[in-house]
Amino acid sequence: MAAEARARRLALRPGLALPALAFLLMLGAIIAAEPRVASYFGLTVLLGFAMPAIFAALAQMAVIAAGDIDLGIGPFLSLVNCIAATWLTDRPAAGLAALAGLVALYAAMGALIHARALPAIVVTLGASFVWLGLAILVLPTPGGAAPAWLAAVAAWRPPLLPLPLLVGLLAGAAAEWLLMRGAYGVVLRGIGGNPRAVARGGWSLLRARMSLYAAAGLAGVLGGLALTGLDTSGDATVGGQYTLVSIAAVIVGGGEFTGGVVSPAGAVLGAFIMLLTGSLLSFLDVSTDWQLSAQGGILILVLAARALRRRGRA
Amino acid sequence: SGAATPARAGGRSTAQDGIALSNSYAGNGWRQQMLKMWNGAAGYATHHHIIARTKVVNSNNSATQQASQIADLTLQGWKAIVIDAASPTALNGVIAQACAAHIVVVVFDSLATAPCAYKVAYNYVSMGEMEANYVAKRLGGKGNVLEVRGIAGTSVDHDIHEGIVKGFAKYPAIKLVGSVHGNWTQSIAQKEVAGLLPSLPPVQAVVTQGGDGYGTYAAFKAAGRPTPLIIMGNRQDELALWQKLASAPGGYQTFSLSSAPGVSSIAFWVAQQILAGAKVPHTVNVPLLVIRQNELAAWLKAVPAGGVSTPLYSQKWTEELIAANLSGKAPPASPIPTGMP
Amino acid sequence: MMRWAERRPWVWSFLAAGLVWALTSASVGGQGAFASLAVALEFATFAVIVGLGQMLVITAGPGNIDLSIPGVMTLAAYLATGLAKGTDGGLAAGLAAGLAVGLAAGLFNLLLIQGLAIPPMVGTLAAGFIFQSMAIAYSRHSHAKPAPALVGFVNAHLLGLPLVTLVFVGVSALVAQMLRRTVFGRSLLAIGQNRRAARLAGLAVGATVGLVYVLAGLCSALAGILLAANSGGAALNMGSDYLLSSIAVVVLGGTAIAGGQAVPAGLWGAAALLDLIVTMLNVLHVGAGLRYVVTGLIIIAVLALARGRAP
Amino acid sequence: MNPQPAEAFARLEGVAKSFGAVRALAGVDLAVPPGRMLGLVGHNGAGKSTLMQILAGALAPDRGSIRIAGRDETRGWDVRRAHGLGVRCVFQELSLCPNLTVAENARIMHPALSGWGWRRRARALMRAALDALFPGHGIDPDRQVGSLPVGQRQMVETARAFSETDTAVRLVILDEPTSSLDAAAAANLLAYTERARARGIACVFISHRLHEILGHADEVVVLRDGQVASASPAAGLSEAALVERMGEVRGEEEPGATAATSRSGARRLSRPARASLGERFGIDVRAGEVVGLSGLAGHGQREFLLAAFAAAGHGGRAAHGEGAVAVHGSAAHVSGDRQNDGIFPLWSIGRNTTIGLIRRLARAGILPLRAEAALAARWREALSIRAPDIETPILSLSGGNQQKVLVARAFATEADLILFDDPLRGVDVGTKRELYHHVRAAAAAGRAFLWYTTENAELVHCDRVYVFARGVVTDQIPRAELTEERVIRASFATPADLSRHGG
Ligand SMILES: Nc1ncnc2c1ncn2[C@@H]1O[C@H](COP(=O)(O)OP(=O)(O)OP(=O)(O)O)[C@@H](O)[C@H]1O
Ligand SMILES: Nc1ncnc2c1ncn2[C@@H]1O[C@H](COP(=O)(O)OP(=O)(O)OP(=O)(O)O)[C@@H](O)[C@H]1O
Ligand SMILES: [Mg+2]
Ligand SMILES: [Mg+2]
Repeated sequence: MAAEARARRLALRPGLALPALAFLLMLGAIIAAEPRVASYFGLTVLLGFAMPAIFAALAQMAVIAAGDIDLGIGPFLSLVNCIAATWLTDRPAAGLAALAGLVALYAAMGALIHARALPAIVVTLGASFVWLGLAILVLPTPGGAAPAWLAAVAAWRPPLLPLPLLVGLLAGAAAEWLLMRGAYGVVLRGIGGNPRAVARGGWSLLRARMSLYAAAGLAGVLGGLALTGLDTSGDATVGGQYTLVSIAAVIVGGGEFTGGVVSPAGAVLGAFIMLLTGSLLSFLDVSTDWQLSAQGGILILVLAARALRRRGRA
Repeated sequence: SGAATPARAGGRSTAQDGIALSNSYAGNGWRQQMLKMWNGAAGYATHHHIIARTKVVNSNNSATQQASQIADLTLQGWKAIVIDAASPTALNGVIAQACAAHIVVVVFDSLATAPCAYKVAYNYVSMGEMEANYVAKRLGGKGNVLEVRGIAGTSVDHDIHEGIVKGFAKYPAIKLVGSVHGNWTQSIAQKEVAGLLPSLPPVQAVVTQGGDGYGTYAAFKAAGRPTPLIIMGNRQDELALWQKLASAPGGYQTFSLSSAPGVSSIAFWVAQQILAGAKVPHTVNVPLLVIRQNELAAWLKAVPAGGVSTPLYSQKWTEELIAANLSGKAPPASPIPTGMP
Repeated sequence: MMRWAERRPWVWSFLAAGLVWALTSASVGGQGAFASLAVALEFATFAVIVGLGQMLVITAGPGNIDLSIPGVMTLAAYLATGLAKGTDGGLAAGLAAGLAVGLAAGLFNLLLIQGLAIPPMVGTLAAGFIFQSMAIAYSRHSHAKPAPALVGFVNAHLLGLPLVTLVFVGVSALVAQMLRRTVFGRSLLAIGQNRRAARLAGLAVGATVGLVYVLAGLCSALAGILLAANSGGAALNMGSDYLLSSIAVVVLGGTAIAGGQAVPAGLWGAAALLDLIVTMLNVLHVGAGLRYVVTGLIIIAVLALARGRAP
Repeated sequence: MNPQPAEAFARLEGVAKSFGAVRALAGVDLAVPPGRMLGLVGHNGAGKSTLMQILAGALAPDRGSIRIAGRDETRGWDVRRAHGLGVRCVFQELSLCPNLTVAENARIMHPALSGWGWRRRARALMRAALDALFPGHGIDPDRQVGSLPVGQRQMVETARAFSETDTAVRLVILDEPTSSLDAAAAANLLAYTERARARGIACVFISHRLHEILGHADEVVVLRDGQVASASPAAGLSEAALVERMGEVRGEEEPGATAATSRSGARRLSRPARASLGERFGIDVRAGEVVGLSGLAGHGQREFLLAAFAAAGHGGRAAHGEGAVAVHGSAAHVSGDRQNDGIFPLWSIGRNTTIGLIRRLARAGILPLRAEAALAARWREALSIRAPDIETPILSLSGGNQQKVLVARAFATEADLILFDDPLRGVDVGTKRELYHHVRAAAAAGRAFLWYTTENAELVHCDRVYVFARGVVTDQIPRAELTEERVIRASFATPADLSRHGG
């Protein structure tokens, strides 16, 4: 009975099965093309760069949970990357303070959006310029060096599970636990569904939105740190593409733009899928002219499958 | 050039090897021409069994996507990976990984700084200096100059700008009266220059970074200002414009300074030479492509409308370049292509 | 004043643009003030054209957005200039081909969104990749200068203002009237507010939303063709600037991001504002880093002042 | 019952509230004794919801004081404080999050549902509350609320208001809870409030169904134009007296007076009986008829109306095969779920009224704005929608008046067949009578009506009633034979019954 209820609850989770299937299929295709991938080392190499994308997707998901959208997360990762490759290495205390300040800025952005009832899509677009500008101010040309401990973490080879999978699992589980299982997580998702109802439950919408944005900022900082660990250096333009990648990851993972429908585990899977759509190109023989098309096509396939399944159920 | 001699320099045959290109961005004319030149060199090499296979992977201007693609190429066991990098620093981790797997890594154009990678390098600081010197000479050491820059935050933009500032430092009477970011794109350069122009005093010269000369000219023309001395790049429209201006009564003189997209063919042959066991310096300096007034007609004939002028460098030419780099002698002259690629 | 402005959401972007313009002009002692305004309007025109399409899409309701704009612009520009072959004789064929790209792109987006039920933001993004890639493939084989007649048109001036600008001021006015007093416009506004209710009120929901995506495709195509004529030819990266700025001009102009309310006039204020900010920062010799920071802060500030209502 | 009520649990004094120029409340006094039910009635826009939002802490008054359990709570009175003191409110526009499950929605209300195992406790809490209020409700606490029909959502919200964790419930405000419940569920709810009162819980109950108020409230307060018009014990009050106090008498009740009885009009809608489902009655609607649909909520009436709308060519997939609905002529649809299915929230009354007929109004795709405005003004007048003019934003109307706009929209289309999906939900008595008149007049002029209602009393206005159970028609009742008892019997009919009574 309890097991059955749990299974039912899992099945209720917006389309987790499909992204998982898509991920496995893509991975299977790659392994078929290159059997060497199917090893601890192979998976580590193949999936390594998913780590920043995972955190970017989780950050995006926190914002989408509030019914908003974040067009600034990519440049935000760049900014964290630049700070981590400079201040955090030279003056760790100042670096940490700066990163904490960034999380606070994200929360402040949430507060502003709430207090003035602003369209988040453009506030975050404006913020994206601010993040990029700050990144250039911190590090005018690419360079710097990651703190040794950060590079060591990124190069760590944990037993059993390759690091990117471990990070995906841990980050996904933590986000699931906080947002989907946790008691305050329910309130947070509620504001994406019906803010008035949450307010009438006696909750502060301001605090809730600030929490979600702070969570997004925190995930963004972790993503930027992961990026720095992998790159071992800083670059003010390095993160730009994460904005659209993270949005696509959340949607591919079963999230929806409106109504606070999100899935942390799905977002993590979505990040892996987005990484593989780019990777697949290096395993397939696609002419350079059509590589962008191939990426678009894969994205369409993954999402169309979801729609067909939905139609089948209806 | 004569028949290819795969084993000439090092003695090892590369006939079984594969060389892959990882390109960070394919979305502008320069990169398209660069890919074409790669296909020219690599296609020639596979056809003549100098190498076994090649592959090109583009990433969508994303350093991490490119990094993961390089990691994939590493897994696939390519003998050499040639890279036009999205970031000078962000790929260093995977490049080190590839080197550790005994893969030859060659970076070119937009370089990565990883120490283990061979570099086929343009000296962009010197490009800025050359522009500044030419302008200063033409203006007689005095006048107002507008600077059109590239994409902010990139090392290429930074280096060229640095060279320009350094170059003009010797000429106190030359004033940089304005600076815009044209992002190496005609339409953006045009818009930015047009926006700034009304507020500027008369401008005598414009220093550029390539791909922005035509847009700059269009902005001056639209504002009804006299055409200043504009340093041209190597886009066909820039050269055609230059010729049009030059053939008008009164004439017009300038020069074109740019990085030739054919550098991908140099990088290809450098990788092949390394695989063949030839002695190759860690940094192979490539001369910038200079087009002077007297060569203009010949270059224009060799570039298709909308294209970017460049030679396709041969294996032999590359060997000479490597030798010159080793001996510290002057590099060979860039061949002017005789037909359209 | 506040209440008056509340009913006219476009005033804020105009106010901000005016302020930035005044600041810029003052900082150079008024030199070239009118010329810089004309230039801003000229380049704002392209943003307004794509903005008109994006505005209609956004008005169709939550989640609707078109991210295929850069791809469509580029492909249309290439085909239009390619088929015109730089001659006025080929202009008609070129224009037809370019606009056909817009039409086809709209229909393809529609297929993804309505046929396959893919969320617009990701569907149009993927579609944009495909169009861009087609432009890349096409650019291999053909590249021509724009037809002289078209170049003449985009460079023509009337009363010191660019002719294209005046034409599209007229077009925006037409769009405003269309929204106010045609069946299509009224249906669109209703659908954007409450799609279920619109269906139950008997409105043609599918057809209206479909038309909107097709119109957006046509707008992008037209902007691409004109921009190519303005800058001497098509280029592969000519559209990338318009991806996010098309959203910015729509929302800064007062259109509701949640749909159901569209403000065509505001596009002009917002597009001019974005251009004038760049000019101001160029004039003031602000460095690249600070320039981005200031741009971002101005966008947020204008929004916060204009759109905000007291909590 | 205690004739001398003790000190009131909640007491409002001199409460006033204005929205811009609209004065919603002009100094209202109200006392709610513990263990008693206060019935609150008044015409649409009288200020009932506003007053209750103030009492619940969801809206701050401009003036006035709030005393709870003898203490002055005016300062710092908000929802959280109200919850802390055991004051709960069921708002009419539902206050549930559709993306959350039933149990998770309980969490939104209860700060105490946190920490280890809160989900298990939340599920148990909601299951128990639902079982207590609505036996046999069939709602899974793990279902997403958005996937529930509106009636079940109403049940969830009501049950949640009565559920208890760490603070005891002392006062529950019910703002038209029965308007979207069927008769059986409404009866369950009202029966439960009796038991709750026995435990000392006070209730404020708002309804436009005056018999519910008279049958269950201890005391009735009538609001009129933001002021208390009267307050008296329910005992001894009659519906007529109440209506008079509401000041909204617009014609006498005249059940089933002058409806068409001949079935000679053109056929507007037909659906054959589906024998494979054991159905014995086909549905048939002719011009000039008013046909009712009844039965428990969620038994297929709403789906049938939507299928009819689709069959009239308004999108959706029209069904084919056995039991396909055929519609001859044009159709208009009015839903009582105005938030989701009705209003265009950014628009004025005028635009909301005319949206259904823009295609008919337009000449070559262009709308004649002046004619459109005139039309909207005429309908506002005709249905006495309480607003200064047609430019008034629809959201500033009270719920009942918003509903009138939707009815006006359907009438204005002049469609041959009007599909009513419980359209008078939350409309006050006086207005309802007026609307009944309009329906009859329109029917006499040749329109056909298919009218689903959750309020059995409304069925008397129908020429014929079809009762639904589990998606099939279980009875067809001509008006002459209509009794509440027969409707209820058919509502609970099972397929077995159908075959037993066959013939
Ligand atoms: N947010 C608001 N903005 C403007 N006016 C409002 C607002 N809320 C309520 N009103 C006005 O206040 C008055 C009282 O509304 P209220 O909703 O309290 O009426 P009600 O008695 O609940 O009516 P109903 O029976 O229709 O529910 C109405 O005239 C209404 O138009
Ligand atoms: N989105 C909104 N913004 C501002 N005011 C609103 C909004 N939605 C509802 N209101 C106001 O809140 C008040 C209560 O809403 P509503 O009329 O829907 O509930 P109700 O009166 O309880 O409904 P009913 O009349 O069916 O019982 C109304 O006066 C309405 O004007
Ligand atoms: Mg009310
Ligand atoms: Mg109401």
